[in-house]
This record gives sequence, C-alpha cells and structure tokens, in this order.
Amino acid sequence: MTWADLPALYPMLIPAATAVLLLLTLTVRRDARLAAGVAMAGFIAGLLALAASAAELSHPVTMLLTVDRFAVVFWGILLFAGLLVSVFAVGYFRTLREPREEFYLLWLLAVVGAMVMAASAHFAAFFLGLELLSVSLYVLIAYPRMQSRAVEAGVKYLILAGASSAFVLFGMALTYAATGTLTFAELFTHLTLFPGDVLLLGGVVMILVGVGFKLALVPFHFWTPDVYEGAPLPVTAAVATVSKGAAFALLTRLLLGVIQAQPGHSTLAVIFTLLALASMIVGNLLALAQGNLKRLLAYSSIANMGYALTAFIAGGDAARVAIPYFFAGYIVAVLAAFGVMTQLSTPEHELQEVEDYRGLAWRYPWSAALLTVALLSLAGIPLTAGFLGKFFVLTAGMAAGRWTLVVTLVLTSGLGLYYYLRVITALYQAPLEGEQPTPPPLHLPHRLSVLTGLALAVLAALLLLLGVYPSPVLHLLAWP
Amino acid sequence: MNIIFYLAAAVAIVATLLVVTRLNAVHALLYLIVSLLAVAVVFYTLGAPFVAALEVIIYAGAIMVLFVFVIMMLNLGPQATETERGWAEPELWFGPALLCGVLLGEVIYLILRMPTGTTLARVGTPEQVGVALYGPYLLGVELASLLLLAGLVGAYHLGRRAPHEEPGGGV
Amino acid sequence: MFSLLWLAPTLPLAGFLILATVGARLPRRVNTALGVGSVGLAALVSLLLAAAWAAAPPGAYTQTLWTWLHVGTFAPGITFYLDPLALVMLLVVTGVGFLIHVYAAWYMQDDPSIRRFFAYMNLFVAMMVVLVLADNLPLLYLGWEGVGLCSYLLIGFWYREPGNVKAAMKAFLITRIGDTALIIGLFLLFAQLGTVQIQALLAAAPGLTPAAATWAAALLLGGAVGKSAQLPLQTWLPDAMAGPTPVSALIHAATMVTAGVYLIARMHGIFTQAPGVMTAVAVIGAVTMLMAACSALAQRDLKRVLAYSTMSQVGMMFMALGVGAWTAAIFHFMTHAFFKALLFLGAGVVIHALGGEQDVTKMGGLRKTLPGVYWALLIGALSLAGFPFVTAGFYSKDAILYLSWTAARGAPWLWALGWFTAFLTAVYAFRMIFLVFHGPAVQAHPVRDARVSVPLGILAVLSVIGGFVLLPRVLGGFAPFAAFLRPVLPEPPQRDGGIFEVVLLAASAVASLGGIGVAYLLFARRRTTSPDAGLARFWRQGWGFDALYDRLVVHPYLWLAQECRHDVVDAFYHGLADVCLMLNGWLSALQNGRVRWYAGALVAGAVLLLALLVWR
Amino acid sequence: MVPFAWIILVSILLFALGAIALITRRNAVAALMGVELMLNAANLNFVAAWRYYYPDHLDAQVAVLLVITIAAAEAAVGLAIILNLYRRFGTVDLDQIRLMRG
Repeated sequence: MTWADLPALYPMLIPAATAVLLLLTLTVRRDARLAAGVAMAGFIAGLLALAASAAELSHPVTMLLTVDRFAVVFWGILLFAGLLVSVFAVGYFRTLREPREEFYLLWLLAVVGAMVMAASAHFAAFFLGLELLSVSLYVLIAYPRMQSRAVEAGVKYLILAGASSAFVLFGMALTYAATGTLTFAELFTHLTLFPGDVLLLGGVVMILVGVGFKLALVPFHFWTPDVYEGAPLPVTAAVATVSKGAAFALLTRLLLGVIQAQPGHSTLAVIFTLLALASMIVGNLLALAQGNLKRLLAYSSIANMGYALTAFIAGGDAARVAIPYFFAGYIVAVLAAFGVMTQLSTPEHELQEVEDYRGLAWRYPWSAALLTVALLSLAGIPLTAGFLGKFFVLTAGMAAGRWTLVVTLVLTSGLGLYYYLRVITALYQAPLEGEQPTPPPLHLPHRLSVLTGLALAVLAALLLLLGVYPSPVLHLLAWP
Repeated sequence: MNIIFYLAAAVAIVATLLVVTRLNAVHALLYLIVSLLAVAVVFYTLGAPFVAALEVIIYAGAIMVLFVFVIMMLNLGPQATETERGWAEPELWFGPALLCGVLLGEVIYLILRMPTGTTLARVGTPEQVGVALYGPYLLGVELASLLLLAGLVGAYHLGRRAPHEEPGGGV
Repeated sequence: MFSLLWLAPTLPLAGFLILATVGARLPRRVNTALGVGSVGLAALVSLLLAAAWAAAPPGAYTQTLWTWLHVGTFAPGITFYLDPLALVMLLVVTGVGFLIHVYAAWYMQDDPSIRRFFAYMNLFVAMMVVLVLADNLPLLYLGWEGVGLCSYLLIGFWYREPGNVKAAMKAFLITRIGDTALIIGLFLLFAQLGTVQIQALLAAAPGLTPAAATWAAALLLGGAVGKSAQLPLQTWLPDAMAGPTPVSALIHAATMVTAGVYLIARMHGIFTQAPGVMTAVAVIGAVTMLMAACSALAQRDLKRVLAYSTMSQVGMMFMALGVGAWTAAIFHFMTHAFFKALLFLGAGVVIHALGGEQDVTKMGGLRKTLPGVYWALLIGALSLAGFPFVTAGFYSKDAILYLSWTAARGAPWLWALGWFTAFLTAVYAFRMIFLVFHGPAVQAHPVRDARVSVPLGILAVLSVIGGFVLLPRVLGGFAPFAAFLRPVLPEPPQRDGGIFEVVLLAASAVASLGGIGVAYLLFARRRTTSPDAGLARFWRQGWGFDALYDRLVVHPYLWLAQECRHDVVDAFYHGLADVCLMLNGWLSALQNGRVRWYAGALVAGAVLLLALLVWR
Repeated sequence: MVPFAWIILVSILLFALGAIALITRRNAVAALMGVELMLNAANLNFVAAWRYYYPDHLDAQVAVLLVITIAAAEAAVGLAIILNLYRRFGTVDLDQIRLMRG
C-alpha cells in the first residue's frame, strides 16, 4: 500500500475518519444535531470523493480491495443510502430520552463495513467488512434499548448473524485448506480448474450460507421479519438496503465469474437456482396475508432478492446491467417506503400496521403519494424504477434461457401485485364515517423538517427518473 | 507428539460436549474455557505457539472473563444466595479440574521437551506475523481497529444505565 | 426554431403538474390563468413552428429527448416527429384547444372544482399533442391511452351524478375494446417488422405478407373505430355529452374522436397493403355517417344532436380514408374541428342562458336575446350543412364526395350515401337553428362576455375561410393544403373529372340548399316535433344499438358470470387463491418467533446444501 | 505427524457441537458460547491447513489473529445486548422471548 493508493480509497476512508472525528467531538460536546450533521457531512464528502475514485478505475489497493467501476457504483449506492438513513434518523429519534450521538458513529462504521464488502478482493477484507457491518448493526438494532421489541430483534440478529458469520469463516477455512489462498482471483482459478473439488465446494457453500443469511434467501430468511419489525425504522431501512446491497455486491464479486464460466447445470448453478426459486415463492407467499407493513416489506425483500439472484444466475452482459440497476431501483424504493414510515413514527410509537395507514392520503397526501409510488415500484409497475429493474432482470434471464426462473418470477410477481395493491388501497380508503378520522397513532404534532422533506423529494424524483429516463444511469452502471 | 495431539483433541471434544449438555450456564462456561485451552494446546502441537498464546490470553482469558462477568450479573436476584451456595459443590469444579489436569500434564511434557522441539515451523514466529500484519494486511488491521471501536462504542451505549435508573438522565 | 418542438407537449403538461400539485394553494384566478395560459403558449409555439415551416420547410423534423430503453431493436425513445400532417394536427389541437380553454374560463367560472377541471384539460392537451407528434408506437400508445384517461375523467367530471359516472365508465370500457385491438396490432407490427419507429414501419410496410398486413390494419382499424365512435363501437359518444360542454367541444368533437382518423392517415402505408381493410374502412364510415345523421335528425337534446352529427361527420372522414382520399379526410377533420367546436360552444351558451335546458323542442326565438350566438351558430350550421361556395364545410365535404366517386377505390353508391347524408346534415343542422332561434320566444338571460365572444368570433371566421385552402379544380384549383400534405399523404389515383366534376359540385350544392329548404318547411313554418314512437324513436335511441348490446353482450355476460360463479374455471382461481392462502398460513406458522428454531433452520439449510453437494 | 483428516475431523466436530449448542441451549449466553465455539473450530481449521499444506504462508495466522479480535468485539457487544435483554424481559431464556412472530 502506497500513498498513490489512497485517492481511490477516499470515499471509504472519509466516512471512517468521520467516525473517529465524531468520537473526538463527542468528548468535547454532546449534541445529537451536531453528531448527525458531522455524519451527513461525512457521507456527502464520501460521495464527492467518488469522483476521485472514478478516475482510478480497476485499481487494486493492496491485495485486500479492488476499486473498480463496480465497487464505485455500489459505493455510491451505499453512501447514498447511508446519507438518507442518517437524515431519517434525525427526525425519528427526536423523542428518544437517551443519548443519540452514538447512533451516527456506529452508522458511519456500518456503512464503511458495507463498502469494504462491496470492494473486497480477499477473504480477510470480506470477513472484516462483514463483521464491522454486523457488529454495528447489532447495536443499531437494539439502539432504543428501552423498547423490548428492539432488544429482542437485537438478540435474534446477534445470535443468527453470529452463527452465519461462523459458517462463513469455516467456509473460508475450508477453501483455504483446498486452495492455500484467500484471494478471490485464485479462488476463481481453482474453481474453474477443479469444479468437482468437494472440499472447495463445501467451503464455497458454507460461505454462501452466510451471504444467503445477509440477503435473507430462503431457507436462511427466518430472521428477516422479526428483525425488520423490532428494529427502529431507520435501522430497518439500513438492514434492507445497505446490508443487502453489500452482500449482493460481494456475491457478485466472488462468484459471478464462476457461475458464468461453469455450465448451466453445475452444482453451484443448481444451488443458486434452488435458492432463487425458493426465495421468490416463499417470500411472496409469506407476504400475502401479512398485516404488519414492516413484516410485509421484509417478506417482499426476500422475494426481491430472489429476483436479483435470477439476474445473477443468468450472468452475461445483461446481468452486469441488471444487477446494479435492480439494486438501485430496489434501494430507492425501499428507502422511500421506510422514509415515509419513519417520518410518521417515533421510537416509542411506530406506525407499523397496514391498518394504521388507512386513509393516510386524506391527511398526508404527499406522504401517501410517495408511499404509493414506492410500492408500485416494488410491484414493478411501468414508469417506475422497479419496472425497469425487473425488466432488465427478465431480459437477462431470457437471454440465458433460464425459463424456470423467468416464469416463476413473472408468476410470483403477480402475487406481489396483490399485496402491494392491498396496502395502496388502504392508503386511499376514506376514513370511515362516525369513527375516528384516522387511527390514534397519527397524533404527533407533525412538522416535517426541511431536510427530511428534501430527502423524500429526492427519492420520489429518483423513483420516477429511474423509471422514465434510465439511459444516463445505465451508462454509469455498465461496468467493463 | 501424536499422543499429545490426540489427548488434547479428546479433551476439547469432551469439554465441548459438556458445554452442550450441562444445564447450568456457569458449568457450561467452565467447560468452554477448558475447550479453548485444549484447542490452544492443539495449536501448540501444530507448531503455532504465537496463536496458541493469543488463544489463551484473549479467548480463554479476556473474552471468557466477560462471559463470567455477565453470568454473574444475570444471577443477581432472589436466587443469588442459592447460586452462591452452589459454587462450592464438587460436581461443578471436578470435571473442569480433571480435564485441566490432563492439559496441564501435556503442557508440562511439552515444556520439558522444548529444547529438542523441532516441530516449530520456519514461518509463524511473532515477528513474521507482525510484519505481515503491518505490511500487506495493513488495511485489515485498520479495519479491525474500526471493528473494535464499533464494539467499544456499542457496548458503551448498551451498557450504560437505563434513564429511569438514574434520574439525572444520560451519562 | 424547430428545437422548440418539445415545448408543445411540455407546456400543457407543466400546467397540469402545477395545477395538480401546488394548485390547491393558489387562488382560483391564478389557476384559471395557468390552465388557459399553458395551452395558449403551446398554441403560440405551434404557430411559431408553422411560421418557421412556411419560411423554410425541412421536410420532416425529428427531436429525440431521450431513449427510454434499448433492448435489441426495441428502442422506443421520447422522440417527436414533425411533418406536415403532424403540423396540421398540432395547429388544430393547440389552436382550437386554446380557444376552448378561453371559453371554459367563462363556462366553468362558478364551478368549485375549476382547478381539477383545468388540470384534466391541460393533461388532455398534452397527451393529444404527444399522440400527434409521436415518432414511435409506444409513445403513440401512451398518448392514445392518456387522452382516453382524460376523456374518462372529464366525462365523469361532475361525479356526484351517478349517471355521469356511468357514462364515463361506458366510454372507458367501450374504447378499451378498441384499445386492446390497437395494442395487439402494435405488437404484431413490431413482431413482423422489428421496429417500433413509425417512419421505419411505413418504409418497411411493402414487405409485409398480405395476411400480416390485413391483420395489422384490421387491428389498427379496431382501435380507430373505438376512439372515433364508429360502428360498431359508437354507442359511448352520445352518453359522453354528460361532461361539461367545453369538454364535449374539445374532446368529443374537435380532437380526440378524430384520433382514429389521424391514426389511419398516419399509418396509411399499412392500410394500402390491405385493400380489404380499406374497403371495410369506407363501408364502416359510410354506414356510420348515414345512421348517425338519421339519429341526429330525431334527437331532442341539443348536445346529442351535435354528438350524432360528430359521429356522422367522422364517418364521412372514414369514408374518405377508405377510398384513399387521405388529404380530403384531413381537410374535413380541420374544417370540422372549426365548425363543430363553434357549434358546441354556441350550444353551451344557449344552454347556459336557458338555465340548463337542453331540449330543443322547449327552446325558441332566442335570436333576439342572443344575437351574437345566433350569428355564430348560424355560421356554424351553414358550414356543417355545406352551404355552397362561402363556407369551409362545403369545400371539404365536396372534396370527399367528389373523390368517393371518382377515386379508383371509390364507387357511385358511396357517393350516393354521402350525398344523402349531406342532405340530411343540412336538414338537422337547420332544424336545430330554426327550433332554437326562431319561432315563439322563451325566457333567457343574455350573455355578454369577451371570453365567449372572442373564441366564437374566431371560430366563426375560421369556419368560413378555412375552406379556401383546397378548392376544386373547376373553381380554380387553388390547393395549397393538398400541396402542403403531399409529401406525407399521396393523392389517390382517380378518374378524370372534366364536366363530371361540375355536375358533382352542383349536386353537393343542391343537397345543402335542399336540406336547408326542407328544414325551413318542416321546422320554421310548422315547427314539426317528431313523435315519440316508431322510426323517430328508433333513430333517437341511436338505432337501438344500446338495447342490442344490452341484449347481445351485457345480459349474456352477466348471465354467464352468474352461472360461472361456481363452475370449474372459477373454482380453479378460487382454488389457487385458497392454496396460496393455505401455504401462507403454513409458512407463517413457521415464523414462530423462536430464535432457536430459526438457528435450527439456518443449520438445516446449510446441511441440505452440503448434502446436495455430496449427492451430486 | 497426525493425519490431516483427523484434525479436520476434530474441527468439524467442534463446529457441529457449537451449532448444536446454539440450537439446543435456551440460555442466550450459552447460545453465544455456541457461536464462539464455531468460530474457534474455524480457527483450528486455518492453523491445520497452514501447518500441513502451506507452511510458507502467513495468511492463516493473520486470519486467526483477526478472528480472535473479531470474536472479542462480538462478545462484548453481544453480552451488552444480552444484559439489556435481561433488563427488559427479566430473563435470558430465548424461548420466552418471542413478542414478534407470524
């Protein structure tokens, strides 16, 4: 590692340095707004520094990291999500009767961990990033520790994520025993040279357990609804976006080449196909009758990761566009949905049930409109980001002739439409006459801060822009 | 040499089995410490004394102290005295002590054989590991330090007293 | 200059967006100004484009804003295409649209939802402009569906009346049948020719197999028939008069209903490959025009007279398209937009002055109270009736009648139907004038407002002079309109006219004057009221099509739906839903909240994958 | 020397026992112990692979070192969360902690 390597790493180093800086400011002055401001400045500076990274494409930084177009794209997505989650957190935590400053510090570290995963080229970086993300998330999930549900979610995530990390580590040890290397590049070479090496494949499969856990693929999905429900809303948004984005970026880095190089019926391809099919079917079925919006989005995220996996299995040039585009659209939609929910909630009183949102449009037309667009995007209705994302995934799947996956995707998306529309209808139902105009939770003296309003407006614009005018983004996303 | 490995491995497995089966958390914890010590001995027999030392100091030492500490805290309650009385019961300490005795014998044997011990590999000395850490793995070390920072801040936040326990609020 | 093209759809769209979002916080006056102003600016842009075109015709101008997606050969862009045909349409849509918006500012001034009204109207204009300027089929379809949506919203504008909502629903459903045909046709064209760009499609059209061309043209015709209220999908138009009168004038007379005409003219390259479908177009048009004219004669509701008249006149345009007289059809579209908008706006004033009365038999003698409107409506009626030599309607109608006989695809019987329709048109137009403005006077409030008189005046002038751009050969053959459109729309091959042309011209004049005469005899001197029975009733109810469809489609469908509630197909779907819900129940039961169970599932999953590895 | 397979066998056994502890123990602290056991088993695997196949590489030892660090951080945070669990629920029995399900 030399000084010349540094500029490529700025987008990651700046948030990390900001975390340390934040720690120092906390010793001088405890102020939640200041802490939030420092964190946001860190994320924004990181986003600006992406320009410096973009100039140094395909740049290996020591043997641990590679800063290429793919990493830069995902860094952008992760930093963007990081910024928005901190914006949402400011309004959400305003009623928390406990110190709030550590939240931003840990959140900066979590995003750094995710960024390391997205750029890793070595198992050590992968594992350190994974753990940095996980350890920060344990605390963030249980952050409002006076809330029993948050603590319960924290414990569940702690035990299950810990176990999945152990699986990853054991898998790494097995691959190390089989290959004697910890770099992704040599793993690729070995996997293509000896596709039948059981020790090696066993290691890869155990790593997959950990990645599948983070992505909430069936059958590693059980934690998702409980953690989504219990975690404070901004953290739910973080788990849904940053953690999944990082895990999928890592998966792509680690195995996309292998999947492409191997024949379609190779063991790994079969395993991935089974995971994708199970995720699409089980995720959508679970969401069908769910009455809690957070859990519903958790189940829908399971299905969405199944869709993303479809593009991954298909491989080819189409997948190289489809995966980042799908994720960009997915993350923007999820952030928008959770953003709306966040600004109507506090740690003590979250609006979670679909019933709570009945008639929202009559009191908060803008929030309801944004939530509608976000859900339509998740459902894949044309002219939204989600439609194009799914469209590219389908194109990739068809180009590779993965008809089982494509047909399942289309059929289960139909199920998806049902439950998203169920929520949307509730939003626009007139408040019942003779009853309370809206259920009690909307009692907050509601004042939307300029910052939150701006963030939500940006998300709304992005949702439509990605759906209507994709070319500049596509241009950006296409990595060599 | 081989016999030492087999013995240590057997101790590790037996102790781990007991971690699973002992109902009392304190018992389980003691067997866990034994298991970690046994693995440390295995590391030593494999020729990685540095790792073995770290295993004993950090794992079996520091981390397990944390566990003990927490278990003690959790036992603060009406049954505290009951538990206190339980400390002295022989079935609690006899098993771990026995397994530890086996390990101790092994370590003594190894120390006695030390001068002729040629099983140490050519690489893996603390200096070499240190050079690797601050060379190609520098970024890794930095990340690990961030991880420790996260652990520190997180444990600090979660560990402070609840607001209603301290009317002044906050720390 | 042409780079301003994108403003034409964007300005009304911006108007819509502003009204829909922040409009609620703005005063009514500002909302009205925004709604009218945005279309006015779009009209100005159109005029500038026309001026630029006159100065230096570029042949065709394409402006790509961006490409939506790019997958293989499927690369629909937000691309606008301006050629003479599009320019004529654009001028009419924005120009007449602007005049109607000005009028609407008066007509809707007391309506509490004026913001919603102008938002919908602006969206309509934007969508209509998109439809007209579309360079590719997806964009065209977007505009097509957009105007349909606005039509639905505006017919049901006063949604508190259940009847209005029902009419809106009817219009939406019936045009939907046509839209479905259209989208299938568009897919077929893409599948056959591998492009969605309209100009490329037309260039490649000669390569179509006869069967494919016939199917494609027939499906396009299906879409056009639905939108333009032609047989057999015509029944929605009279009911659509439930909307506010400016809506009837703009959407259901001047612009949207003629979208079918535009579609066929735009895709004429496909239709010329399918002679059978061409004949169908002509026959559908001819039959519709005659039947609708008969119905118009029997109507009592002033707006329904005009609705049937619209249907009849659009039928005439279809007949022209069917014989290949593209230019004549577009010419008639333009003059019709002028005089029909004029008639609707005038009728709106009359209805307003009478406090909402729409029954012509209860009107009379309004000549004195509403002199300005009288003259405006008289000019409109003269133009509609094709009063010889001075009105626009005469020249456009004569062009169609002449070509319906002399064009290679024309036939004497088509001409005969057209001639008789022209005669009936004159009769019902002047029946309306005589019943409303002559005879014993009824009480009415005079209306004086610049927002009424200016649009009526301009439209009246256009209804007269709009025809002098395409004169028959015997009257000098001054035809800049045809010359202007010739690069896009070819002239039909035709027999030589000679003296024959004079005869047909005279026949047209006779039909018009005869019709006016008959109307004078029947309605000015005797004030005949048609009985509520027999043929008149049959015609008044639109040849019984509503009842027929009720019998033939609605009742059987409801019966079938009733019967099918328990049958196999339904059971399948119910079963599917039940199975899904059952699976949902099972899977939800697995989410039992026990973290140990979750950990077990995690480990079991890992073991399963490892087993798969070993087993393979 | 001991055959490599034996060492791998021991590490797999330790890993499996850790997983079993995770599944069977109702005490949250014991579940965390299971996780520690699994991590430790992986460490053994690393060291063995280094000793038998790649004695010239340092990767494995570095990896073990990093893993021990990670385990420390995870244990600290994990125990802090379990303390809060005890404060909120008055128990650390995982089977009684299921406010959220469905």
